[in-house]
Amino acid sequence: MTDPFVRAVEAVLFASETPLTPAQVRAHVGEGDVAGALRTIERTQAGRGFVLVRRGDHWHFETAPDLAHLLRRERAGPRPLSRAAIETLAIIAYHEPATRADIESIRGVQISKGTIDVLLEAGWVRPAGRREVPGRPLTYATTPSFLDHFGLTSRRDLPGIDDLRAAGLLDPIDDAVASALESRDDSD
Amino acid sequence: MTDPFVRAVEAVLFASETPLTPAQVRAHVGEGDVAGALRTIERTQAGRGFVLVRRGDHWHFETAPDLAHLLRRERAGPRPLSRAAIETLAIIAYHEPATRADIESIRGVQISKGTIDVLLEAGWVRPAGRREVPGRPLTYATTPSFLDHFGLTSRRDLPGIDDLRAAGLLDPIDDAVASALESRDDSD
Amino acid sequence: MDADIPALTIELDGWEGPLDLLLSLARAQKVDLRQLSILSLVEQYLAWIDRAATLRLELAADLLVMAAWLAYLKSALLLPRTPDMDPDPEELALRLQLRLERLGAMREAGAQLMARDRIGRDVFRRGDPEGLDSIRTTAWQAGLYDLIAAYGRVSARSRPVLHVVATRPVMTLDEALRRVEQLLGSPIEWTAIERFLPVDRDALFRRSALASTFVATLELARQGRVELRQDAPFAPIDVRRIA
Repeated sequence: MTDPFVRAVEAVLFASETPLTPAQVRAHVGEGDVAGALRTIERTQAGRGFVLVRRGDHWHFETAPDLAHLLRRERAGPRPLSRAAIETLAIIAYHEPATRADIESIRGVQISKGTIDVLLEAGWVRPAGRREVPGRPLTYATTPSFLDHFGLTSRRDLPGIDDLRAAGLLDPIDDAVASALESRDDSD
Repeated sequence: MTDPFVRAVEAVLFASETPLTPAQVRAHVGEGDVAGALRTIERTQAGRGFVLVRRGDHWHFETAPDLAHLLRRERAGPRPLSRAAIETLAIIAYHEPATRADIESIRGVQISKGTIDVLLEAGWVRPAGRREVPGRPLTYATTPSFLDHFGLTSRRDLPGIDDLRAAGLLDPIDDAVASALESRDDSD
Repeated sequence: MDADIPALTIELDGWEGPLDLLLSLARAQKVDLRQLSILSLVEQYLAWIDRAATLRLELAADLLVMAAWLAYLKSALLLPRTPDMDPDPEELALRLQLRLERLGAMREAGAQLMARDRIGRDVFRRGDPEGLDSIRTTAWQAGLYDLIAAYGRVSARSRPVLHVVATRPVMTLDEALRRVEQLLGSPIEWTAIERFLPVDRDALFRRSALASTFVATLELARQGRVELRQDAPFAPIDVRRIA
């Protein structure tokens, strides 16, 4: 078992979002030999996958520098889907196969070319043949990796309109306020 | 000096923003005994200020629970749930998959709008397919981040679940009535 | 037994339905739910409803419906037993007990879950992780919640606007009690319950008034002020004043 004071110091450094000075550490852990604890941790961690490092007066844990290649650190960062894209994806999932005109008529606004491209690139939708009507428009459907990503076994797992209504997801904002007031009335 | 493969595994887990499965770890560190390395790190970190924990199939580092008092201040904790939401979450977790009707029959009141919505939004429950009975109601189950948030290694870790199961409190009520009546008739 | 009742403060906002109230009463007895006497619990519930009535508190309809059902259960449990009684009152009592046990168990389980070491409250993940970039996974992020919420949003926008009338004209129980009491001022013989309803063209309001008036006459019958009569299931219900 590690010395209790040393444990406290390492927990504080681990949970902190920024590097800390010994004085900042002391504000959390109270009186004790912070400098000594830092040296102990530094020594214990040497040669491990993550180490304690000092930058000026500030201390923090970081992954061992020689292992950085395992992390592939070009932090492009995950990007959230745009509102238009997620709505388009939802419409395709609920109505597939759907043409661009179907999607536009359900969303009530035009969609730009790039929106479907993003979904194609993410691998969540695929072209699903042409519809045999004038103009033979292309239809779109979801892919197995769509199901995979959203943790669904099949499209039938998507909540139906009644479920959405019961979960409060079909209410425009004004209705949501009204129903909050209503449920307060219900409780008496 | 720690074993190079163990170092690599702990570096990847330490750097990750989310809990990782052994397969995800392997995607970074290459072939090797990931399970063995996880056990080694678990043992090495035991008693330290932050420890390696398993939640379902995922592993991550977190601060030792007994140090909560040092870290809690100045942080807004998770938003408290309503009593209805807490009970609904418990019913889903102990009975999963559970339909809305299952939840309502145990609580004795209708679920108000927004109760399941709150749990979906927190990422603790998910739609889990439909039950093949008339009306094909949607069922709900818990997610990996439910286990993660509440510090459960698996659903078998749910507080008291073995006792509840042994006492028949997780069986449908009709089964419980039938078996109670049967044993009463036997004893007459 | 009566001495226990005032300990439970009568507060109306607190109860999420009759089962919730019953469970609180049962918990106040401080016995294992499996050892609970359903008969004494029923008496406590009825006493609670009585007290609320004397304090002139307006009770939710489901609490009153449960009271009527429990009053029936109580009389069935007290009557000399006949083997062919259907439904078997013992079974009804057992069912109620099992439901209370289940709700109690889930409430306890919920409390225990909330008391666990929770991330962000008791235990903390690393504050500033470098992050992993795995080139193989897609950069686009969206969760199931985002997806179904988006569909809900789109549907709400494009669906023909559906006006749901949230509040319907209803007759409250108090109002129904007042009306019936007024009409009882003059001596009446057997009178169909519909005669007590206000003349109103709104069918929904009439249905609400019928329901409230029925519950009001039940309450007055319980107080021994009126008698009710019904010849057969679904036959008209008649009311008369007890002289």
